Amino acid sequence: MDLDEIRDLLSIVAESGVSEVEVEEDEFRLVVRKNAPSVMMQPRQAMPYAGGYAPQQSAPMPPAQQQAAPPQPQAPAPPTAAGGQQQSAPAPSQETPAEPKTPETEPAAPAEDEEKEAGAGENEELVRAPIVGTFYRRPSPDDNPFVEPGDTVGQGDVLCIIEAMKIMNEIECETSGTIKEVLVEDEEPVEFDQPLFVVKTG
Amino acid sequence: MDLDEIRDLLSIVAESGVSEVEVEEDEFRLVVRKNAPSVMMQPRQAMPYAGGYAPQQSAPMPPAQQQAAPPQPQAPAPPTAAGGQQQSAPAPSQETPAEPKTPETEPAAPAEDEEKEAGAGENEELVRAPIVGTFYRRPSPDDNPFVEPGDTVGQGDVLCIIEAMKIMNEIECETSGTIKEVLVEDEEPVEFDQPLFVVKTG
Amino acid sequence: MIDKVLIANRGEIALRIIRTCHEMGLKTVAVFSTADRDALHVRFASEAVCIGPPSARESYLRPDRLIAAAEVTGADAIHPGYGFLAENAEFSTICADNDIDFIGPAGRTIELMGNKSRAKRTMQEAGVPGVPGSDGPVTSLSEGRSVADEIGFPVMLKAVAGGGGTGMRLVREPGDFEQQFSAVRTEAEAAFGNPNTYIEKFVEEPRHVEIQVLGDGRGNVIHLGERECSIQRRHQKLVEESPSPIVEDGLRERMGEAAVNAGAAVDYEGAGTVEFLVDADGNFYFMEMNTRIQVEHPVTEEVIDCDLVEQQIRVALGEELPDTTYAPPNGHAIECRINAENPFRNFSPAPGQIDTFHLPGGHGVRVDTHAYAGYVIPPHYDSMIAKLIVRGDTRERAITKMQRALDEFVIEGIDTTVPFHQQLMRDERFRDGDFTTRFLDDFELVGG
Amino acid sequence: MIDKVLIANRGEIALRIIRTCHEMGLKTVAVFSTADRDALHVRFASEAVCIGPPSARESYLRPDRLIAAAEVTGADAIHPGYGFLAENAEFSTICADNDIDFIGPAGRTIELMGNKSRAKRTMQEAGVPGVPGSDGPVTSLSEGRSVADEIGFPVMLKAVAGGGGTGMRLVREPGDFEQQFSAVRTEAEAAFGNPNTYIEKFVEEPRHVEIQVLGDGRGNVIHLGERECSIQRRHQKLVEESPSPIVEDGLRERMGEAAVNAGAAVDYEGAGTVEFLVDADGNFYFMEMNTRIQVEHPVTEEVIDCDLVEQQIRVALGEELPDTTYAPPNGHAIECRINAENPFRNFSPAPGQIDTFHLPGGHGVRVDTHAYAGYVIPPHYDSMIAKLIVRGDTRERAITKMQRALDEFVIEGIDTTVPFHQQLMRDERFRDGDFTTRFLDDFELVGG
Repeated sequence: MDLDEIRDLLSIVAESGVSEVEVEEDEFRLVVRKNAPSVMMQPRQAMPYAGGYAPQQSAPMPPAQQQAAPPQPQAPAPPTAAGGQQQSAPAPSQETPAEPKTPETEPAAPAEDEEKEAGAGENEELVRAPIVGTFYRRPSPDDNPFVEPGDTVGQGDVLCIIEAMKIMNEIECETSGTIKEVLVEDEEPVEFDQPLFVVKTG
Repeated sequence: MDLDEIRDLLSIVAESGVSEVEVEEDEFRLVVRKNAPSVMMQPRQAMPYAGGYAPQQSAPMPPAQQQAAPPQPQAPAPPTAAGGQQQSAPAPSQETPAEPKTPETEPAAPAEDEEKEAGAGENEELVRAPIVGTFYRRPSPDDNPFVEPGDTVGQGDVLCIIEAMKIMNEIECETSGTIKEVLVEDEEPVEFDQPLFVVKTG
Repeated sequence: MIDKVLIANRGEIALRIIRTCHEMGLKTVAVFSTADRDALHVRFASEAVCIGPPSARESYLRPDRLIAAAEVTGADAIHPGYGFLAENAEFSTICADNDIDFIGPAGRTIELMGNKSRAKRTMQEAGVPGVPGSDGPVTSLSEGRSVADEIGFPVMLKAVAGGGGTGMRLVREPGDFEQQFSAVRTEAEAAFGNPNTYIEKFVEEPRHVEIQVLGDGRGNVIHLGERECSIQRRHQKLVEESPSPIVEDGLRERMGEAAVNAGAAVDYEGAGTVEFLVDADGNFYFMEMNTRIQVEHPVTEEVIDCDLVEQQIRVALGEELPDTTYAPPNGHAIECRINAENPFRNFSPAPGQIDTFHLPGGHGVRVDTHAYAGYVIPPHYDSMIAKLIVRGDTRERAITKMQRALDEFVIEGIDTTVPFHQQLMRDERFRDGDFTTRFLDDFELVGG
Repeated sequence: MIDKVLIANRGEIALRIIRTCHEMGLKTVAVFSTADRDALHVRFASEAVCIGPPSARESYLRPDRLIAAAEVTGADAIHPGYGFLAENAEFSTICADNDIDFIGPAGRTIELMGNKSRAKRTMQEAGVPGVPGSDGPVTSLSEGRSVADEIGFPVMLKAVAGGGGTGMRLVREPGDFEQQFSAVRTEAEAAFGNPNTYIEKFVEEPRHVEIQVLGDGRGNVIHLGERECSIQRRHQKLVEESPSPIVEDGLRERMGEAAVNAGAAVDYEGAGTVEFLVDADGNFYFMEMNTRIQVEHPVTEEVIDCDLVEQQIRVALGEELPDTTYAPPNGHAIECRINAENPFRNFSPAPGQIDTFHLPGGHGVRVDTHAYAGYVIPPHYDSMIAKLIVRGDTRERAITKMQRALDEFVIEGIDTTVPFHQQLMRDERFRDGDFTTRFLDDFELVGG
């Protein structure tokens, strides 16, 4: 068995829900054990938005992200408060395929350093909201959007506006490439760090 | 397997979410264990006895037992209450090599069914206290002990007395074999299920 | 003198008794079955002794093993908690015979109160009436009629051999008595071959209201107000509160006096509860006396600001009762019993492992629990895993606080009765205090 | 009208404010940095908005981001909690400018109280004296002597340029004044090239005692008694209690009146705290006024039986103050701050993951915490992880209950200050109430 086969086996085990696998083949023997679900307070991965926030926020993280996250039961059911307040969350958002969030990798947050820019594929980058506010795709309601999927953008190009405290903040592109996807609807509120655009680079 | 392969294997394991991998190949064997920081209230494995109870009670379980036990941190430090009352436990008992306790395998206790008669080796059986009380090795203070290590015993032979509510309860042997070890000092209190003797059978 | 108390119980009540003992400077001994090896009462007691296998019959219900545990640990008192041997007269006597202080009344008092008809007669003699009725079956129409007139309409006619609704008739008006009386006799004769019928007062809109009493065994008895316990499912209390929304000051005084008389009549020692059925007109009838601490005692503690277990121990120590004048309740307290049961599946028990456990907190919120994240609820014992108690200035504010606390209570891994309580707290009739012991018969749970 | 409150804070105080808002039927918005994504206040609020990276300067301390979060969620009020922007005058003004109710006093009041010398002068004018002393440096012996005589001996001579003990002299007797005055001037001249020296009354055996006030912004101010906060380490409070063991009824009345005058002088709106230094003779001196809810507010809540955050919100809603007559404290409450710090290593911070977490419970025990089993304490913010508050009939019983509760508090995976509190509660001088603000300077921790 070579390393690639072992890698495949491990991912099969990880997904399978079993806790122990033992393979014996001629002179070769492989045993894989997975931890019993550890017990913890499951923090909610993302918060429900009563105010119509982007659905991207509310989905469980894809498996790739779970490695870096704090220990979780292996079949992560979205934790719910025993209360009713969670019910104010828009239910469909739980089912929407998600762009996971990537926290800013600033040195002060060692716990989060390891997370990758998941959600953006190879040669893709996410443009994230640097501030809280309301997202506008157009300079004014009658204008065309700053950018559309397929548009080529360069460093310094304005991608959108985020309004906060009545100030219109132009959000500029910090890379160059092609807009692949716009992740937020026009005039929706966005929070810090929320992915706004997928840009294909290189 | 060379160092590079091992390095690769380790990173595969690190990402996989499994907690233990064992590879055996010809003369080569590699075991990789990842510590899952499992989070739980660590119940104390055994209780401290202010009254000079048998030290066997207070040691952590040997690894063999841990599989069947509820999830535990993998390096079980004896949990301590944040308070001072634990300090009343005789400290040395924590260090004494232990006879682990085996709960009675009665059908009503499914969670504990899987535990083996650990602490007793092959062809050995533990004689356990069927009641709470004071353990006496002799019929009366001036007599010789009922049994000594090396003695051959048969079914129905009296092994000791446990006094409870002023009644002297003779504890009979339920198997036949040779007394290997006496686990409790004379006139010490014993609790239900506490191992009293190791009997070599067969 | 008491120096070390053995707690002959498990679960939250064992932990709760240990707390008070330690605050009083008393050492404690926990006992446990092999199924409770990981329980918190084992961890927090000064010492702990395994007394038997998981089956309660072979552990927590075995007086000999408990006494032996007390002997080997040198415990000089036993607190029985509630359930198990708490109302076992023989156990109280055995403790006394072994020079161990049983924290509760003497065996003869427990025995007397455990015998329903003797208890009812004793109470009657002390001026605490039970539900009025005929002294056994009545044989003639005229006798029946005079009994009915005496106890007052409406009355229930009950065939001695009847059961399950058969052989029972409600008679609201005196004019209907003759017809119904012969009808029920004929019916009973046909159904059971036995026409004998007795008469009992029909209690309209019954409430279960109980009075907490304390006695010192030397004739002094005080009461600490009432608890409203009408929210029951198959005679299992689910929610309790103090004060009761239907008990006015005057009624409280009358019921308190009756309960004190009841306790004095048997020279009561310790904490006890006199249970009454209260009808729509504020008449109350003795049901039974519980000679132990009740599950729901915290609601009294919160509105009276006292520690009832401490009072039990002080009485056992021979101390005087705290004060013989009753202080009116300060605010309003409610307790919800959080059970490991699925309320959407007919409250079927849901033992298992608790994965996540977050307790509600803040001013006026108390949780009595033996559970923790990682705790495995053993299937051998009852399903209660926590008591959530809140206190507010008014009943309305207590309900609001309870709603907030229930919303904040996170228990994952098992089903619990939290959703039931959340819906109950929203129910208009519950909020209005407008309910009887039959309330849950037609309470519809939504969702699940 | 307030319908939705944004809580511009994190940790236990954010959770605690959410609790009260929900009990009042108000919706809540939590804000959080990326380091607090898993925090309980995020989970329990009606909504939550990420406002920035872990650094507080870029998240919890950014008025623009908080206002934007309020705008996008439609929050009409902001509760600042304590710390962060709670005493930032500009933030209060920005809220007002953006038509958002700042739950706390107006910007000008915060600003006034934030300026020590202006605050002291304002208080002096309102008849609330600070520590007496010279108006700036005194230049001659005769001037110095007359100031010292006026304020009374003992006095402290302090070189303007001094610090760290140098250029400070305690003068107990008038006869020593001349010699010490010239000595300190000579010393200061030699050490700092500046002989200027001022004089301040030496407060003997100082206690830190603070009075809780509530004002409605229309001139009505009430007080809710005092909190004893002398148990401090490097000006960090570790234990607080109410009432103070040294404050008699008469002193409480005088301090309360002074605090009410202080609040009335600035037309105070909201909850505030007037801090006093109290000497051995019961003289008290204004130190400063905190224009926010205090960390230690629960001890007042427990003995007064009120919800101070609710009172803050009611005042913001324009409601009347609850009652202008002060009710004496009911019992005695103590708070221990449980920090993620190793008390045996000079209280060095110990962030990390909490593995095991069991909260103490029972009657009279309250825990305010945002921690849970599995919670990772972020290294970016303060180290307090829980406040353990108990109430008992007397101070002695409160201490006993605190000991029991500390013994029952299980936190594994990190170091905490629990062992420090356990030893403090056993200390004879602490138990006697015999301590000053310098108590911890020579408190020896055993073990570690």
